Amino acid sequence: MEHVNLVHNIPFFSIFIAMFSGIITPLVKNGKIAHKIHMIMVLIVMIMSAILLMNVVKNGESFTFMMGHFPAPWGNELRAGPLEALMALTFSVVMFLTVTGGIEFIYHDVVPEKQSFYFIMMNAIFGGMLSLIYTNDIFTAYVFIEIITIASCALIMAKGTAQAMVGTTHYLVISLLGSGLVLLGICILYSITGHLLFPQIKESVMQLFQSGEYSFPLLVVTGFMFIGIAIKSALFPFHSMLPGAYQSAVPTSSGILSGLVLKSYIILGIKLIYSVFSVDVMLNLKILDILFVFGLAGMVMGSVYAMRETRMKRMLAYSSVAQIGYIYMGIGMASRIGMVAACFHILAHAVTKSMLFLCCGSMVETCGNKEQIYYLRGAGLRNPLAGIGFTVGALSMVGVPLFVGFISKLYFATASIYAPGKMAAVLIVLGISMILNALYFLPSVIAIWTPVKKEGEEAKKAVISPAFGVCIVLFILINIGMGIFYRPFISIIEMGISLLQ
Amino acid sequence: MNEKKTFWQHLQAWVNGEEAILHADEYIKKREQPHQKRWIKKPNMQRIKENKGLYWFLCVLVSLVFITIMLLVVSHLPTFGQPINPTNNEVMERYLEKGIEETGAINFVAGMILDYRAFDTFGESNVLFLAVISVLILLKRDKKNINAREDRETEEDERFDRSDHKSILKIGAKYLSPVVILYGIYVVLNGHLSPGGGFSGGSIIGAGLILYAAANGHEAMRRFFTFKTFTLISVGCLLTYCGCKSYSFFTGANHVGYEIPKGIPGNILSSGFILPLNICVGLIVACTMYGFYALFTKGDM
Amino acid sequence: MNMELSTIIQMVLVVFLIASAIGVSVTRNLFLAVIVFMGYSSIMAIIWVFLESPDLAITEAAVGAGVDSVLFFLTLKKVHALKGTREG
Amino acid sequence: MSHLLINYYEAASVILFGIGFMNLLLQNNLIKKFIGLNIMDTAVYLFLAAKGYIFGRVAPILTNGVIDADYYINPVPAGLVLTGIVVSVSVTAFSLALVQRLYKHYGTLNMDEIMKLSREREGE
Repeated sequence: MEHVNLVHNIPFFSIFIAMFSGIITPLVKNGKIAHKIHMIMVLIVMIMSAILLMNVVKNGESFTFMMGHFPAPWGNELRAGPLEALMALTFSVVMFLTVTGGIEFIYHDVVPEKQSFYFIMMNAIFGGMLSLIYTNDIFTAYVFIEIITIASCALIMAKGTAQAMVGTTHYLVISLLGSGLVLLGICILYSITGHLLFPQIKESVMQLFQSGEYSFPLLVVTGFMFIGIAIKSALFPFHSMLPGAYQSAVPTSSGILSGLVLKSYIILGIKLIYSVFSVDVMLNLKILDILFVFGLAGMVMGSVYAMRETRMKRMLAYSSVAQIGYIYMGIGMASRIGMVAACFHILAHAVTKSMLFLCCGSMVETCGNKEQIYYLRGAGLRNPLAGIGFTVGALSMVGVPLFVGFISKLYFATASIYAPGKMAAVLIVLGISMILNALYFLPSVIAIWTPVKKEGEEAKKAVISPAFGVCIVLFILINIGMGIFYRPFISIIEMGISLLQ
Repeated sequence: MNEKKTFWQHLQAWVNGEEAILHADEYIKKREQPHQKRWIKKPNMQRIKENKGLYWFLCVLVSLVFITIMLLVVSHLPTFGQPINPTNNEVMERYLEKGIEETGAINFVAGMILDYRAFDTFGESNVLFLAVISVLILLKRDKKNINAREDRETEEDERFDRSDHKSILKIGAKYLSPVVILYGIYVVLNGHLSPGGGFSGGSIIGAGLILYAAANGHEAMRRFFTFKTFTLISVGCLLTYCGCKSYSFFTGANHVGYEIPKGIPGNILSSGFILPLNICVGLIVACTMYGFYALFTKGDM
Repeated sequence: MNMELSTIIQMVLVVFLIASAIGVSVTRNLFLAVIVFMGYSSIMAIIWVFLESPDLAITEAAVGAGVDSVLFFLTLKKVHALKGTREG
Repeated sequence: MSHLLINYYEAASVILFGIGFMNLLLQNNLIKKFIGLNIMDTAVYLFLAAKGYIFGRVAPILTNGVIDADYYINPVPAGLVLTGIVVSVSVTAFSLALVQRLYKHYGTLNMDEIMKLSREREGE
């Protein structure tokens, strides 16, 4: 009997614990117990991911894990390295804080007998995201993409209002379009390479690329898969599903969907770039340039849409579109440092946007469920913690120093120096986008801190639950902490990307 | 332009600290105006959709371009049905040549999806489980999902179920549904020996249950199949599945533990975990299919 | 070009498949659309027998032509799109 | 062009995918939208299944005791398609349930009308 390396089992354990807790949840009828199960599960995964992260960083290694008795081209595989472990850790932290902080919204918006079902979806979506992070097999990725699609639709419509149903339908149709394209891409890729696992496909793709055989199918395949992933992660021209869905969903769901789910598809995309198609092929096929252009367009257009919006949740949704644009711009720069900036921005946006949605939900609740920014005037004074959280998030998104959003923008600007021919575009659009960000975030920040006097109605203080308070404080601390001590994150991401190649 | 100017003025105003409270109302109103103008100015999806002809033209164009590109791709793809194609490589050879020895299943497809690539299949049964839970969230009656008209219709349906109006269906179902269910069970149990397996057999069993329920009404069904049975069977089977697969993944990856006896290929009791897994999948699928039917007709189980 | 009989049959089936897909798209009657879609699934099952994949054929026949259609019909009934069941 | 005639399954599946795609985009009626989605999915499965076929070989189930890779067709696509069919039936059931729920709230199946009604209600 050989020595069992338990650390290498962590990816497998994380996925199976998440799935397992999803499966057993229907046995409990009570939403509170279901929440406890979920919380324990996420905590376990968080601890395990931290251990995994420490180990892989210490050893500077990445490893594959065989799912079953059969080695690579025959069986499924998982793969973990510093980047994957860091993402898993961040996702579990954000998941834990968002769900714990937003638990009151769930109890309030979801009917009691369906709360346990809501947590099944949470567990499943978490398992699905972990699988997308760790997977090393393209068809497994497709299956888990579908799991995430169904679960995220369920999270949106769990509120049960008519508006939520419309939002879900829109979201469902567009995401299914995306998964259809990904599936078609997988099929053509299989038919020209004959493999389903990343390393083997990469080998065949390199051979095909060098020999020039099947060059047109290869181009189309790459295009389809990245269009599919772009649709699923709401890159600019495909963003129309986001505002309706996020506006009508429970704030907790919106936070998870915007902060984490969109990012999990992008992480899959990054893995595909490095471990399947390789940067050289992608550059040669000009796919990265196209992503770069759409990223730039998204940065500007998302902000422009957000400026026109008067409802806060929709504004946040459009702001997500802009931030997704930043990430794609970083990916499109095709340099190592651009990719590092993109990965760091994934973390930054996950940490910030979830907090923004929670605070926004809390303030909307304080002001009698009116979403227009106009009605939210003075919300920050009546609900100070949510107001502070929103302000911190907004400043971070605008890119004020000390907050995490600043670091990623700094790195984007630095990366542009290493991207010949793209530098001017990056710097100009980055500047425009930051001004636009400030233009739509700052008025709403000022609005929520503006005292408002209304006759006949006294401004009552909001009652916030201790869980919400603790989570928002933690979010703020993480935000500032990552904004000041960003070095270790950058070095882990750099190590992870170099190991991914 | 006008909009931009006012925006700039307001920007100046609040930088100087004069504004934000006083004119906020007007400011919001002014921001709402371009919101309505937007439909005209921008090539918005909604605007195009209202203009039917253009929208049709665009969609047909996109689809035709798509089809053309794809036909070009197909003309570059490997020739249909040739043994030298890239798909027919060492992966397939091992599945076919060592499959029986390594999995014990005569049906290579069953061996492949339940042993070699079992993680995908685990995900797939989770998709099914999630779908039924989502349908449950959507359609189960609660205080946000109540409609007087629908209640009336359900009541009418139940009265119709109790009456003798559908004697042909009843007699047909009486003789047919046991046969259908029996065939489904056969397909499930022979999943590793013949075409079929957990999923197709489960759907057939589910179809038999649906037939029985359609003929005899939900009351008859509820005598032996309630929401509780459904939960217990689905969760139990998925847990068994999860347990079996975790065991084989863990032992496989770490090279520890006992090998599951494969039995003699061709026997019913052979091929390790594949038979129990097929039974689990079959039960899950049967319950799920019937669950879909019950939720779609009655909004309850 | 001399072709075997089975190739011709398969080509005819494929043509039927495309025809029924177009039929589903152009018909205005939802009931008809679902019926044609059932036919589409059955043809697909036959094609999979020709492609030597009996597993898929059984599954598609049970799911595409069976359960899927039941779900579609139940939905049509619920949304009052079926004639003779209940007035809308 | 003659290559397309030889690869007629792939060509047909691509056309079907296009038809399904068009339905998903064009149809206003939700039920037909989701039928289009189903057509799109099955088209991909047809493509994949055609990839596994090899002339003159038999289905991947042990026949006559022959254990030889040159005797059977490729079992991998069949397995993938099986998984795919399950996924697509789950998605279909989910989307139809959504259609029922939408009808309950808005009394119509037309997506444009639903969007219009939803905007009007939101404006109130």
